[in-house]
Order: sequence, then structure tokens, then C-alpha cells
Amino acid sequence: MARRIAFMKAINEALDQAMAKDDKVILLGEDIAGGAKVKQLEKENEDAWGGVFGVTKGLMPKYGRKRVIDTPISEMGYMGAAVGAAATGLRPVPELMFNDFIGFSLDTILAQGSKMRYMFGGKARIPMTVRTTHGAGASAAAQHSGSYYGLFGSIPGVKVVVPSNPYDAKGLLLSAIEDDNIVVFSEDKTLYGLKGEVPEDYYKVEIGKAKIKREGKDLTIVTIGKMLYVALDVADQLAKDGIETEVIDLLTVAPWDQETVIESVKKTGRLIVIDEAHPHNNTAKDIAAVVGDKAFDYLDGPIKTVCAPNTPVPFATNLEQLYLPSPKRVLETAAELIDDLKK
Amino acid sequence: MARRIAFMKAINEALDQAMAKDDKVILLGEDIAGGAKVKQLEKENEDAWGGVFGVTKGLMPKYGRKRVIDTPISEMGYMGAAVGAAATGLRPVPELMFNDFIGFSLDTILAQGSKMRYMFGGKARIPMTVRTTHGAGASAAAQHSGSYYGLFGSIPGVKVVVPSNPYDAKGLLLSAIEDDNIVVFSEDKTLYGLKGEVPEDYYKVEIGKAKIKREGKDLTIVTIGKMLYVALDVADQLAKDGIETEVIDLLTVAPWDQETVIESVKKTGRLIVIDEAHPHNNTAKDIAAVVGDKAFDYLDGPIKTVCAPNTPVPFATNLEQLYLPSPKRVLETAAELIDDLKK
Amino acid sequence: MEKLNKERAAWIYKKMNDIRNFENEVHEIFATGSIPGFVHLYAGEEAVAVGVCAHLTDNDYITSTHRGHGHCIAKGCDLNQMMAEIYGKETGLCKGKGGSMHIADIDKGMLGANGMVGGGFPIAIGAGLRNQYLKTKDVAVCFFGDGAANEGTFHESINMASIWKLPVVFVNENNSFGEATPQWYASGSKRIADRGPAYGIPSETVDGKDLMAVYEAAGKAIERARNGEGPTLIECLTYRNYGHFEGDEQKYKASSGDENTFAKRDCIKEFRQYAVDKKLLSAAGANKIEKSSTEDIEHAIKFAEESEVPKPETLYQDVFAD
Amino acid sequence: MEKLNKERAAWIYKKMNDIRNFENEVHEIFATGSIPGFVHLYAGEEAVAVGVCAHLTDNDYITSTHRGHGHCIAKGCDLNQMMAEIYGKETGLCKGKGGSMHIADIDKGMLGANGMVGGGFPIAIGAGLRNQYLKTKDVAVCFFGDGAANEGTFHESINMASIWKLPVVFVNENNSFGEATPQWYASGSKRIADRGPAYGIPSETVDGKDLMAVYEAAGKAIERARNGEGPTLIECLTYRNYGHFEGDEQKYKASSGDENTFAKRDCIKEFRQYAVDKKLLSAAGANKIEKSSTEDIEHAIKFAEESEVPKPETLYQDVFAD
Ligand SMILES: Cc1ncc(C[n+]2csc(CCOP(=O)(O)OP(=O)(O)O)c2C)c(N)n1
Ligand SMILES: Cc1ncc(C[n+]2csc(CCOP(=O)(O)OP(=O)(O)O)c2C)c(N)n1
Ligand SMILES: [Mg+2]
Ligand SMILES: [Mg+2]
Repeated sequence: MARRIAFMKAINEALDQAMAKDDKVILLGEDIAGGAKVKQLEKENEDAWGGVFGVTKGLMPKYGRKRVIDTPISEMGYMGAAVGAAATGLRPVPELMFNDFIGFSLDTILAQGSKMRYMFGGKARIPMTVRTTHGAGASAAAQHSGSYYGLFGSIPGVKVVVPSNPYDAKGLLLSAIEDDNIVVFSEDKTLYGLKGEVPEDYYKVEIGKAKIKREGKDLTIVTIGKMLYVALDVADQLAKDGIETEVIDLLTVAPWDQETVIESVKKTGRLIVIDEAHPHNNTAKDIAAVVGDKAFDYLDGPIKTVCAPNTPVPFATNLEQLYLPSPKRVLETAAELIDDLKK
Repeated sequence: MARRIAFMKAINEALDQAMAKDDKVILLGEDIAGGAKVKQLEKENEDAWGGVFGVTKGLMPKYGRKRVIDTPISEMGYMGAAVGAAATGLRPVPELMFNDFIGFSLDTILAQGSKMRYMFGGKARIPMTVRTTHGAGASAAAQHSGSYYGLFGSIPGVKVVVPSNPYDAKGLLLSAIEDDNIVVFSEDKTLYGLKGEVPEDYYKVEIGKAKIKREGKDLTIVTIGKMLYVALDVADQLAKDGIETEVIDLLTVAPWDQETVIESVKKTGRLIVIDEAHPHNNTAKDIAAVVGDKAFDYLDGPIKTVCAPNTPVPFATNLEQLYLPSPKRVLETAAELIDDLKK
Repeated sequence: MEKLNKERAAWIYKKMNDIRNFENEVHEIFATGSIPGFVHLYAGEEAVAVGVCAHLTDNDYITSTHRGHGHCIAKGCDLNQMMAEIYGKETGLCKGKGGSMHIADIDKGMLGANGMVGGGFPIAIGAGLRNQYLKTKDVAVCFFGDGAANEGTFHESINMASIWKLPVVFVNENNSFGEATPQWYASGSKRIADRGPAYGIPSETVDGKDLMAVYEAAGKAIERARNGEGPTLIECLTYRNYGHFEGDEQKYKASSGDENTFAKRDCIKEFRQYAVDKKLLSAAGANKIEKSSTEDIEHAIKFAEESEVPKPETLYQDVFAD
Repeated sequence: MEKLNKERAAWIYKKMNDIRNFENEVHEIFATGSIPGFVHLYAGEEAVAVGVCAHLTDNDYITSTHRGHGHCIAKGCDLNQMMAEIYGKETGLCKGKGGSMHIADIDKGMLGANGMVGGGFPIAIGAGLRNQYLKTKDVAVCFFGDGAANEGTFHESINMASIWKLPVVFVNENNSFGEATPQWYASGSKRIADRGPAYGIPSETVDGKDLMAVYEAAGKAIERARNGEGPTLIECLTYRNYGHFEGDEQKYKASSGDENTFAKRDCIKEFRQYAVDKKLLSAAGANKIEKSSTEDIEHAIKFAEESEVPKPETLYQDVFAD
């Protein structure tokens, strides 16, 4: 499996393969094709954009506008339509261009899609995958840079995955689309260009399972999405001091993999969770709390989280870089734990 | 101060006094008066409802429809209008009838009101208090029983208060309305009839300060809203076994009072947080995580949270009672810690 | 559109009576405290749900509202299970976990009452999209109130239905009030149907107390939808017999004048008269239907009362499908 | 409404040139990589922002969009601080923390560009409510795109403005596209102005490339608003010179035909011609304005480039007011 493709290409390929396999799969979103009813494009069967980042490029020409549906700018409308289509037998994959737009469409997930099965006494199935983007680092400022996977993850009935690399992106997306529940598939827009090995065939990565990306016995670092790379950097640096860090890529934010995390902490006795979300009521804190309950007796030091500060995302590049959890901040945090370790 | 009035009356009185004091204070919401442009009511200057629970009853007759504004069923519209009115100098108090309706209006808080000041380089002030209701126990089922104060509290720039009794309700609401930021004031609808002593004068309860409702040295229980009564019940029962429980009523969910909680845990070494919100990424977990970091060395046992199960709120009364954190569940949790204590 | 025949007239008369009896009984029982939660009764508006659903099969979808019992009954949901659901019993349509505001039966094409005003619009769009995509002739009907017409979802959804020519029929139940707020205060347009042109779709206002007026307008619209001609907006002027929810003092209702005259009209009596006049029903046949309806509702109450509450472990079930 | 006089004509011509020059320069600079993030340019649509804001004072409010530079300039925001903001510098209008999509100056009545399409509608309602409540004669103008007209906030907000007779003017900038999606695909109505009657408010469509057409329509509407006669909806047909944002290939634009003919019109040249013909501007005066505009923008760039980036501690500031 030597083929290396970009994160966004892996997502495109997963969508392509899911659509090829199951004609119940349809895509909806703003400009996921682009140029609907534009004469020169209709003639050439071309999409104008293929999504604002080009992730869905080529799918409309291949599957047509009945399956790759450009919507008006009506997030509540088309996200809710996806819920309705899912409840009645299709397998829609709506795209919420930026997860920040959830303010315009939360009800469809919070009160409708996620609760239908329960409220209806088990009769409904809502096989719907919401593709969305999150993350700071693109100078997109306060309203286009948030990381709200934790907010989605707080809603019962919703699964949330956050891939960190092309391989997992493809496999998780295929799992998500096959899943009979609402799955929010949250893509870090700053990872789109990242390349990695991706098999050409249809394969799945299991939802709900974290991956140990590096083994170690002294310290566990759990990461979400691109925070993985911060942790790997930190682990390299700590290795120079003889500290062996175990790095866990969470992959699924809801329901997150308690077993893998807790087993690791039982071994290392020390935990840092890195999450670029706003610092309160987020996934990092959830993990820290569960570990502080279920693995308390194995802990050799305080449970640490490294998150964004409690501010909106600033525009200026220098501030935005400061905003994001950095190796420097994680190293400082690790130092607090490791002092202890050296004693 | 022997006067005892109901929780809802205390809120009504706070609104009345805030409006009397500052004519920039206006109320907006669905049927907060009721009966707009109904002839027989206009003639009598009467409100039809005064809110769906009657909390704002009498305010329209007193202050008129220019200040107590019935809105169409347009949550995004009038909540956003409140943001606009606040940014331009009024002090609006919109009512979101049930906090579950945030799915129809989240943007106004998530991306607009909470971020304006920051995005605008400090130029804006958004003195707006969102009154809303939360909580299970009224057989209102999955879409009218949620507790989303933790979701609001995860947004930088938003303060969130959850009073547990008439006295704090009045004082916190007056503080909220005077505050120059968005404050979500979340009322447990099942507490509306609860009576307590409330001074007649205008007074404030400080936002950001928790209150110790019972002192103890063996175990800390932190509660939000009506979970206080669960904790007090548990404390009584534990007292019979000689266990002294410290009960802290959080009152402000964001930013919550780290000092009071941590000081208490340093003394008791044991913590249970009771929060009726959905179990993941909530305030209870946030508190547990912070304590697991900052007070780790003082802990004598695992950090516990007692929350709702990870399900929507069920309709049937028996299931709903099972859904809510109960003294029984808290006692079982306490037992885990106390076994340890007895050793 | 088919002309109303005897069989259908009997079906209509039965459904109208079922709704009225169901709601009147729930009204009484609620007052005794046996039914928990919020209950919004449909009595008075029967002509709308029944006039529309008379054209639908189990393959067609509807989305409903917080005031959903009438739509449920008209769409063919089981009365026993409905009543049990409202009581919160394990035999309920939703196993007691939904209640009055979330009563649903997807197998019958009933996509749920909805506690969220305006929550049904986008769901109906989704069902319409599905019907169109799968090249069925099925339609989706979206029932909504005059108050709901001021939610943004109304706008977004009707616009989408229009541009995609979806087989969706928007049926507005204009009962003059959204809770205690009159439509003439809350709406910038005099009529809800005035909004159709904003989306380039046909729209009309009909007398919603007149079963036949609703039946005919709905018939045309549903036929258009089945033929791929796109959505229609029908505004049905109606009135509810009870308050917004149980417990409402209804001070906002007029006690005389045009509003009150309208309020006093009984769509069931009017339809009986019409059907008997047109020889679609015999007086004896109508009486028989009335009696069987009363019995059915009595039976439903008995069924509900004798049913068990849900088992504790069901609290944790049906969050996720596997 | 005042007839256009020489002074105002000069002001208009200067603002139009400022916007065009500002945007053309940002376009160039963005290509070099000195400006980060998403940038949406207003060039081509100057007649709308300027034609409307020509009637406003600092006490009036506007809400803007992601394509906000034009509104900012027309409303009187400082060019230096604007450019510095787009560069992310501490001297920026928002101290570098907002950027192009959040540029704002409440002191000038500019309530912010808005990264959320449709985010401005309710805020304009709030400003209108404030103006009415405080019994001022001030208005609030809500600029919005053709794409934004499909958001639910459009519907909810215009309806509220109508029922409360708020002093709000809704100015639609119909540039035919929302990103890469044509209005003729996304909208169920042919014209955005077709939606006015749904709310019972006056509405009209004007040639948005014609400064005078916008000026006159806006003048009437703003006068109505100031006189307490309520809201108006004005649709201005226009076109953007650049792509949706910088980096857009614009494959969806027509390279010939009516659309292209319209696209090629230059509202600034047209206004110059008109003003000179009507002796509102002399040719020499117009040239002088053009020159001073070029200089002002050059200065703004210099100001921005020489300014410092924000200090690290500002990351944590201005989250809460105290
Ligand atoms: C999103 C949302 N907003 C508000 C409410 C509260 N509410 C329930 S019913 C109702 C009135 C609805 O009026 P209308 O649409 O006319 O329906 P009707 O009750 O008259 O049948 C309101 C405001 C709600 N349930 N959901
Ligand atoms: C709520 C929301 N949805 C979608 C977007 C993405 N988006 C940014 S601009 C835009 C198109 C807006 O079109 P229009 O309103 O016509 O304004 P124009 O760009 O043509 O000036 C879209 C879809 C957004 N920023 N916010
Ligand atoms: Mg109504
Ligand atoms: Mg546009």
C-alpha cells in the first residue's frame, strides 16, 4: 500500500466508494458541486467548485445532481431535510461547511435526528453522516475556526469522529456512512493537504476505537485530530530525556474509547489530554474526569488537559498560533508531571 | 426578612425592579405577555398569559407593550434582535421559553453575541440576559426537558447562572441584568413553586461565587440547581453514619467558582458532583477534571460525578424519575468513597 | 382527483369522530391528573387533518406538530397504542417514551408530532426528497400552525421544495393563535397563503371548518405533487375548541363577534349534514359510526389504563440503532 | 428626500473610488500572501453601499456581510484602520482580532461585517428596535446578499420589522451568485423583491449598477423609516468584479450574453458621467477625487504594513466587559 494521497482526496474517495456501493447515499450541501443551472457548466457536466475546499470535486459529474445536491444557503433546511430523508430510507451525507454554522442548524441534530429513535420507541433509524470542518490555524477568525466536536459529542444519540490522517479519514468515513445513526465526521481544514498511505479498496476503520500511535510507559498523551502531531513532537522531545510517552489518537470523540485510554493510564500513571476546543465542558475534560474516577488508584500525578484558552479564535496570525495548543505548552505541562516522575 | 415567596415570584420581582430602575431594560419573548392586539385585553390592559409558566405576569400591564414585547415564534429573530439591541445600548432580557429551543437560535449566542466584543477589538458591550428554563421532572419529554446550561457555559464570552432557590434567583437575576455581558439565567421549571425567604428590596447575589450550604469535613458534594436538594438529602442520611458532608451550591456554572470548590476538596479529600445534564462534556466533568488537576494531591479517592444517563429524557413518569440523579444513586456513589473512608 | 364516494365519506366521518372523541376524553382525563405533561388538543380542527389524509396511503408521509393527535388518527395510527402512549405506557406507539408531543408511527408514514414549532418543515422536505429520488408517486404533507409560519424553517423549507419541485404539500392550520398570540399580530401578511408567491408556488386559503373545501384543495395539491408538478401551500382557516394546552384560561379568545361565530361552528356536524344531504351517508349509518367511534375510544382508554408502565431497563434502550 | 447636491456628489464619488481602489489593492496584496484568511471583495457593487449610505449619519446603524469592506467605507470607517485590520495589525479597527470578515466600528454605527450569512438580519432588527424604543429618528440598514435571502433569519427578521413597523431598510445586493450558486437556481422567487408582499412591506427592484437608482430608492425608504412608516425591501441588481473570495476560479460566470454585458458595466464610470453631465461634478474635480482616493489607499497600505502585530497578551483581552 504505497499509494500516498492527501487527506481531502481520501475523503473524496470514501464518498465516491460509498456512493458507488449504495445508491441510497446522497450528498447535500452548499456548493458541494457548485454552478447548478449554469449553462456552460451544464453543457460540460462540470462542477464549479466541488465544495468550498474542493473535497467533493468530481462527484457531481460522476453521480449527477440528483445525488450531489447543491442547496440554498439554508442550513436548518437542508440539515433537517437530511434527517427526514434518513428517517425515510435514504443515507444522506449533508455537509455543514464550517462546524461554526451549527448555530443555524442545531435543532436538526439536538432535538430531531438524535432523539427520533428514542422518542419513537425504537422505530426510527437515522443513517446520516454530517461532514463538517473545524479547527483554527487558517486565519479564518472567530466565526470560522471553532472546534465544536465536543458540543456534538455531548448529545445522546450522536457519534462523533475526528480523523487525524488520510488512512483513518477514509476508513472512518466509510464506517460512518454505513452506520445507522447520526455520525458527525469532523474534518480539520488545516489537514486537507496532509498526505498519507491510503489503500485503494473499500475498507473501514471502527468507530469507537482509539489507536495507540506510539507506545510508552511513563506518560499517556491522548489527542484529538491534528493535536496528534503536537503530541508526537512532544514525545520525541521527551524521549531525549528518556521519558517514554504513549500517544493515543482518540479518533472517535463520542463515544470515546474508555478502555484504551484507561489501560494506558493504568500503565503510565500520568495523563495529558490535548484538545483544541474551548476549554470548558469539552472532550478533554470528559476524559480527564472519567480517568479521575475509573483509574484514580493508578494515577501518579494530577490529570492534565491542554486546550485552547477561554477566548474566541483571534484573527491575527501570531495570536492564532498562540491560541492553539503547542508543543511548548504541552512540554511545560509534561514537565509538571515529570518532575514528579524524576523524584 | 420573614417574607416567603415562590421561586417564580422572585424572578418576577427581580424583573420588575430591574425595569423600574433602568428604562433600558426591555423584555422579549413568546407570550411573555400574551394576547397582543386582542381587543378585550387591550381594553383592560391585561396580559393573557405572562409567560407560559406565568413568570412575567403583570409586567406588561405595568410597563407596557413597548417594554414587554411579545414576539412571533422566531427564536433566531428575537434572540438576535436582543443582541442587536444590546450592542446599540439597550439592556434586553429575552426569554427562551425552553432551553431546548436553543437549536433554533444558537447562532445569536455562539457566533454573534458572545464573540462581538472580542472580534470588534473591545468596542462592543452586550448587556443581555437570556432567561430560559431547563430540567426534567415535568413529564415534558425529550424536547422540553433538557439541561443545556453546560452547553451555554462552554462558549467563551457567556456567563451562566442556575439558581436553586428564590433568594438567589432574585439576586442573581438582578446581577445578570446589570452585567454588561451575555448571561444565561437558567430556571428549573420544576422549582417554580418552591418558596423561600426573599427580601423586598433590590439586592444582588454575586455571579461567579458558589455557596456552601452545609459544612462538612469528610466529603464534598457540588450541585447545580435543584440537585442541591438531592445533596442535602444525601448529607442528612450520611450524617446518621457520622459522615460530615460539605454541600456546595454552584449557582454560577460559567465561570464556576474554582476557589470554593477546590478549598472544600482540600479539606474533605472526596468529591461528588451532581449535574442533571447529559453525562458527557458537561459542567460536572469540567469540575471533576479541574479538581483532578489542581487538587490532586489532596484527593483521598476517585472523583465522582452523578449525572443523567446518556439518553434523551423519556416521557413516562417512572422512567423520568429514574433518569434524574436521585439520592439513591448519589448514596451508592458516596458508598464507594466512604468504604474507603472507613478503612 | 377522485370524487368523494360513500366508502370514503364513511371513513372520513369515522376519523372525524374518532379525533373529537379522543380529544374530548383526553381533556377529561387530563383534568383528573392521570395524563402527565403537556397536551395540546386538536378538537375543532378535524376537517383539516381528515380532509387532507383522506387522500393519503400508508406510503405517503406526513409531518405533524405539538398538536398532533388529529394527524395521527387521520393517518391511521392505532387508537389503543396512541392512548397508551399519552398515558406513558409500555404498550404505547412509542413504548411510552415519546408522549403526546412525540407520538409517531413511521410504519404508517407518520413522522412524528413535534415538540419544536417549525421542526416538521425540513423533515417533510427530506421525505419529499426521498419520494422524488426513489421515483415513487408518494407525497409528503407538512402540517403546521399559523405561529409556525413565522419560524425560519418555514421559509427555508418551502423555498427548497419550490426549487426542487418536491412532492410536498404544506398544509397550514390557521387557528388564529399561536399560544396566546393572534396571527393578526404576529404575521406581517394578512394571510399565510399570501406567502406562496414569495416562493413561486401555488397557494390558496380555504375554509378549514368545511371538510369538503379542505378535501378538494388537498386533493388537487396532492395530485399535482404526485404528478411531479411540485409543492402547494394550503391555508385552512380553523379554530381550536380548547385552549392552547390543557390548563389555558383562553382569555385571548373572543366571546362574541365574527371570531366567536366562527369558533362555534362544528365541522363534524357540518360534514354530517353535507354527507347526508348528498346521500353519501345515511342518518342511520352516521349514527352507527358515531357509536362505534365512542366505543373505540372507550376501548382505547381501557387499553391504556390496563397497560403497564415501561420497564426500567427501557430507559437505556433505543438511543442508538445497531 | 434631498435632491443630490454637489457636495454629496463629491462625497459619493470619493467613496466609490475608495472602495474600488481599496479592493483592487487588497486583491493584489492577497495574491502576494501578505493578507491571511478569507477575503471577499466588494469591487463592482460600489453603487449599492454608497448610494444607500449617502443618506445616513453616524447615528444610523448598518449591518453588513462577509463582503463588508464596501459598507465599512461607505459608512465612514477609517481607511487606515480598516486596512490594518485586514492585515491583522494592532492598529486595526478591531485591534487585529477580527479581520476582513469581522471588521466593525460601532462608533460609526457599523455593527460589523459578519462571517455568518444571514447573521446580520436579527441584529438590524435589534438596532431598529432600539431606534424606535428611544424615539430617535435613526434608521438601521441591513445589507444582505441574494444567497442570504434563503436563510431563515431573513424571514423571521423581515416579519418582525413589519409587525413592529421598525425603522429598518433591507438592502439586498443581488449579484446573481451566492458563492458559486446562481440566484436563479437557489431562489423559488424570480426576484428577491417578490418576497416583500409576504410580509406586507413595500419592495422594489432597482438597477444596482446605477448609483442614482439606488440613491433614490434608498432615500425614499429611509425617509419612510425615519417617519415611522416602517420597513422597506430594496433589491439592487449588481455583480461582483472578482470571485466569491480570493482564489475563486469563477467558472460559473458567463463569458458572453446578458450576464456578461451586465458584468462589464462600471458603476463608477457611469456615475462620473452622470454627475459631470448634470454639473454635479466637474471633470477636473472628478480627477482630483480619483487622485486623492488613490493616495488615501496607498497611505492606508503603508499604515497597515508599518503597524505592529498585536501583543501576545491581547489574546486574552476583551472576552468579557467588566
Ligand atoms: C421552537 C419552538 N418555539 C416555541 C415553542 C412553544 N410553543 C409550543 S406551541 C406554540 C404555538 C404554536 O402555534 P401554531 O403554530 O399556530 O400552532 P397551534 O398551537 O395553534 O396549533 C409555541 C410558541 C416550541 N414548542 N418550539
Ligand atoms: C451561515 C453561513 N452559511 C454559509 C456560509 C458560507 N458562505 C459564505 S459567503 C456565502 C455566499 C453568500 O452569498 P450572498 O448572500 O449572495 O452574498 P455575496 O457573497 O454574493 O455577496 C456562503 C454560502 C456562511 N459564511 N455562513
Ligand atoms: Mg395556531
Ligand atoms: Mg450574492
